[in-house]
Amino acid sequence: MKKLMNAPDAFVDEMLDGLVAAHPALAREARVIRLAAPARKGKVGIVSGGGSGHLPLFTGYVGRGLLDACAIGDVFAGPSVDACEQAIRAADGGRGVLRLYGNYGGDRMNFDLAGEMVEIDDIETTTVLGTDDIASAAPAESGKRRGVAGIIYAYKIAGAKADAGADLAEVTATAQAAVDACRTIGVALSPCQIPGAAAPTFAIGADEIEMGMGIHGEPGIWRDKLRSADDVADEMVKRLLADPVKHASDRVSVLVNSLGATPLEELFIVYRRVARQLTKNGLTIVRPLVGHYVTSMEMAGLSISLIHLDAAREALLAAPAECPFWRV
Amino acid sequence: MKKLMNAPDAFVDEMLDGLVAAHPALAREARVIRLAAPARKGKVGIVSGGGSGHLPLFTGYVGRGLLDACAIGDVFAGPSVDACEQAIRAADGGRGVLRLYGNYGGDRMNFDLAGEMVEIDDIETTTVLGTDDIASAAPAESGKRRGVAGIIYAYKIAGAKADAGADLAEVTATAQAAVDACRTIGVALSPCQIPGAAAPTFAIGADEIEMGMGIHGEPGIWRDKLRSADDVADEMVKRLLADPVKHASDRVSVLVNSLGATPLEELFIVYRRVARQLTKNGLTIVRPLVGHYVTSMEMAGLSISLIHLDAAREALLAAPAECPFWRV
Amino acid sequence: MALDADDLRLAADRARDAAAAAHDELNAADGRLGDGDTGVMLKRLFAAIAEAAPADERDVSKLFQAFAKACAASTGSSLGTLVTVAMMTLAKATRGRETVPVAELAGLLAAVRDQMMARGGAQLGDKSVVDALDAVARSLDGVTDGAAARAAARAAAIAALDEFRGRENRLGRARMFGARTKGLDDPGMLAFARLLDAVIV
Amino acid sequence: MALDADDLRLAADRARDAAAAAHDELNAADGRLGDGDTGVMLKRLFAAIAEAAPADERDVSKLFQAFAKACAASTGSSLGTLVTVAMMTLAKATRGRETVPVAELAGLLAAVRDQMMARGGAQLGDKSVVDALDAVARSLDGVTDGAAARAAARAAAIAALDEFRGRENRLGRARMFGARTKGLDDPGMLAFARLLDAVIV
Ligand SMILES: Nc1ncnc2c1ncn2[C@@H]1O[C@H](COP(=O)(O)OP(=O)(O)O)[C@@H](O)[C@H]1O
Ligand SMILES: Nc1ncnc2c1ncn2[C@@H]1O[C@H](COP(=O)(O)OP(=O)(O)O)[C@@H](O)[C@H]1O
Ligand SMILES: [Mg+2]
Ligand SMILES: [Mg+2]
Ligand SMILES: [Mg+2]
Ligand SMILES: [Mg+2]
Repeated sequence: MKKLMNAPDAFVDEMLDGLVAAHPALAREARVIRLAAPARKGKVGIVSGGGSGHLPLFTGYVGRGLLDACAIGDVFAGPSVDACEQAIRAADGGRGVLRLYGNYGGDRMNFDLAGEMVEIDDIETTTVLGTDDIASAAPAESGKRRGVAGIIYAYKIAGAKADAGADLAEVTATAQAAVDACRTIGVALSPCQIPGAAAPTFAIGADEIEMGMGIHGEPGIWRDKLRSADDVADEMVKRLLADPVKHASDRVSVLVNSLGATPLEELFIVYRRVARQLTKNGLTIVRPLVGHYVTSMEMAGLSISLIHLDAAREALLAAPAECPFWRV
Repeated sequence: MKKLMNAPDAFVDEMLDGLVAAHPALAREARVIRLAAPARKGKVGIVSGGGSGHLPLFTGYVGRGLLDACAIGDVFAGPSVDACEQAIRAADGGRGVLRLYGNYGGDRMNFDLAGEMVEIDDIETTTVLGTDDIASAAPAESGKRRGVAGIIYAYKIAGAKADAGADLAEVTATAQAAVDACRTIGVALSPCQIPGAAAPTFAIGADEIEMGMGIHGEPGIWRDKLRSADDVADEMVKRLLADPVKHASDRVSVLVNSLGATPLEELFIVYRRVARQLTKNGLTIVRPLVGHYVTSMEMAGLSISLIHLDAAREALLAAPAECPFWRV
Repeated sequence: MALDADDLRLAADRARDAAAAAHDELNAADGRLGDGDTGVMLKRLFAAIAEAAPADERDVSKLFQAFAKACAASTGSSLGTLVTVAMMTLAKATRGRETVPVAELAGLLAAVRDQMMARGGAQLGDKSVVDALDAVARSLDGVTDGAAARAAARAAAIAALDEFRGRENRLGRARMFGARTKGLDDPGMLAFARLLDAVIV
Repeated sequence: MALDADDLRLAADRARDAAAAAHDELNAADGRLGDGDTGVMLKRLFAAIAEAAPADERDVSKLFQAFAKACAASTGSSLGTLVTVAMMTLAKATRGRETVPVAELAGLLAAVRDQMMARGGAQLGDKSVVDALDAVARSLDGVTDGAAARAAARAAAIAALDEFRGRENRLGRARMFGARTKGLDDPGMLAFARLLDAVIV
């Protein structure tokens, strides 16, 4: 697993430098990426964060109608407490800040600690955790599920709500409802390697696929010989549809997301089948997304995220937004 | 090299089905992707085409202010004469059609034959060939150079010119000037595999990099042990700047493009250095592009394209445009 | 001696089988100095050609037209397009004819060669399918007998391979490999030899 | 017997060296049931902690505060943040003090354990660093002598590893590996044992 990089220790900082150099709408403060323009007064702020190595997640979703700031850690390691605190402060426009990030132990502790630190300055914060990965816990324990690619739907929907002037409680409820309505499952075909690490994050046979594997190589549901794209897509859709959702709708958006090395060609082959199966199940697809939205560097594989839309969520999904990697 | 696909023979058709299913602004007719809306009367049409396996190229650049239609072949094989003809007809709005594609033998013959076939119906056509890959021939033989990632600048600039109502001669001259002002060089770290092929397109050592390799694995300038990102970027920039350009400018745009498996993180690390070196050389960077713009499926590596901008080209680059993978 | 529509249909079937049989060999040859797809492309192309042959047609030109149409629809590779060019050239040159005398083959192949050069920009000596065609066209000069034509053509195609093997490719992708192409057969020349061998059994 | 600021500075240096020495072992342990970064993270973290120790400070709480600050700036991993929590807890509990009697260690470690559980949501028995802390805290109950404390703590940390090795991890990433974690040391518990061993030399 070759990398075009300099010192492994410089990987994240050099990457962030490049990101803001290429995207002048973003600014960097240590391990925080925020909108270059100061926080909009009177708008509820939204921050996210997590480990590096998932671009466009997390920092690539800072933009108008999406995130206001993002705390970013080393590759696959959570952001520091300081970074979380800084991000919250950067996002604060006086009406409170929603912390919207994936359900990982370290990240939760750090964002919680950071939230306590900004309380001193009367910055009100709330938390919504991305918990969309259905392979990471049974429906009964859905609160234990990891957050993966589906979180970008929550970014977009909550971001539009905040952009429209809603208050912190409303933005928080909207984000929570988006998370609740969203399900993701992934498959992995090959691992990635953390810069400087001696070996890839996991080993997998040259002809194997793992269903349900997590974006850091967390073990999945089964591992077996690679199957056809249609078979894989069918099983993924079946698992997504079988997972109970409180307010299911017949209008959905779907994200077919590359984990890194899997090219667009394969995503479209899979999307074709996914669209057919969803339609067969009586669902109407709205604003599908196919591409590299949440990756694990050079990992091969893909994830499928499905979000049920009520009228409000559908309108928020369609609202204008703009960040380096997504524009509506 | 695992692929999420069904039968190799169905790879391209299923991919195209998925592409148009996900992007309703595009329509498919056999091996042609065109705007779903009929060709705009009175606008010069622009068509491109080439082999599959390079998404977003070629078909992903069909859109307002870019391409009107695209003829697409099997993976790494040119489009058929019929597809080229169909694409030209689809793009025809009564003011002629520019054929704008990469300088590959088969593609050239096919587009030429297709051009003769539409002459019968008085569709006027012109040709501009992408020839940006400086590693593929010496400056003295620049007409023999292959077209690679830099062609998207020509799409954008010529597309904006056509959108503004220019005639065929003007659009053609604008495209040719864009090609003349653009230089690309690539490095490859790992190969890709054609669906159904027994082996990858080339072999390369686990610790090797090849400078100047082509997007189908055409041999490059040197092959050696992997070097640091900064060293690689420095050499690429040096080679780009050393290549003579007729109307050099101190305003340039630059595209740091992943060939597939190389993640955004590494692109930004390289961009950071490229930006520094260009600035050091007195150049001002306008609208840089960093991402997956022209790939070779799961190949690892990247290319850097540099285009010199005069005031007209800079304005055309900034003009509104919209396709599935690029929006201005 | 002359060829008619039935000969052409038979040739198309044989070419299809020969292309399928040579699939691996041609892919391997192209893999050494190109993108390794000559075999897969020709197999598909000649299957399409054989499929396209109209069963009851007597007009030789119409057969070549049908072949050309099938090519135009089903290939985009350099060699495939040269086959398209060949079929179009032959269709034009045989308009309204039901037979083609052996004595005309040399001229027809020379016309095909010239059209390929005009379309593809190859020069004689570049080590491409054009050189194989050239050698065979010249070998048929003045030959009127079927058996003699078969022997001459076969010998010329093999001789061309032998003659060019040690030289450098100066065309297309293979050009990039420079001196490394010395000692290797050009896949297009090899394909031509294999197909010829089958077609003229 | 009591600990003072110099003891803490020395402990910080030793922890730094121990974390560096255990780098590979901890990465490997974490690689078996997590993301393989425990070693690299702790090495970096304890280097930052040692670096942050104010040279002339006598107030033990101020030292812990400096450690906590360094942690908050330099780590985001679960275990790293638990170290941050530990330092913050210790800073609060020793406010204004220049010495900490050995007799208070049991209570301090128990407070750290409780804060970690409150923050991280671990239960006793989940097989995490919390279980190691719990064992050591309990082993120090009623111990007032330095040498006795060292012996008891060391023995307790090892005993905890032995006791938990055969059990399943029920927390974080490791939870996903289920029964496969039986027979493996939890990287956090292992790290705690290694650091403790060095710190209390
Ligand atoms: N411009 C050309 N003129 C003559 N022959 C050509 C030309 N380009 C390619 N060829 C022939 O085609 C062969 C390669 O065929 P193929 O592999 O099908 O094409 P591609 O390069 O498109 O993959 C070469 O070996 C050569 O003989
Ligand atoms: N919520 C938690 N509560 C207690 N201990 C935890 C918790 N999460 C992780 N740990 C401890 O941290 C160790 C893993 O540390 P590390 O590899 O640095 O974290 P990460 O999982 O973020 O990569 C585990 O072995 C466990 O002992
Ligand atoms: Mg970690
Ligand atoms: Mg080819
Ligand atoms: Mg080829
Ligand atoms: Mg870990």
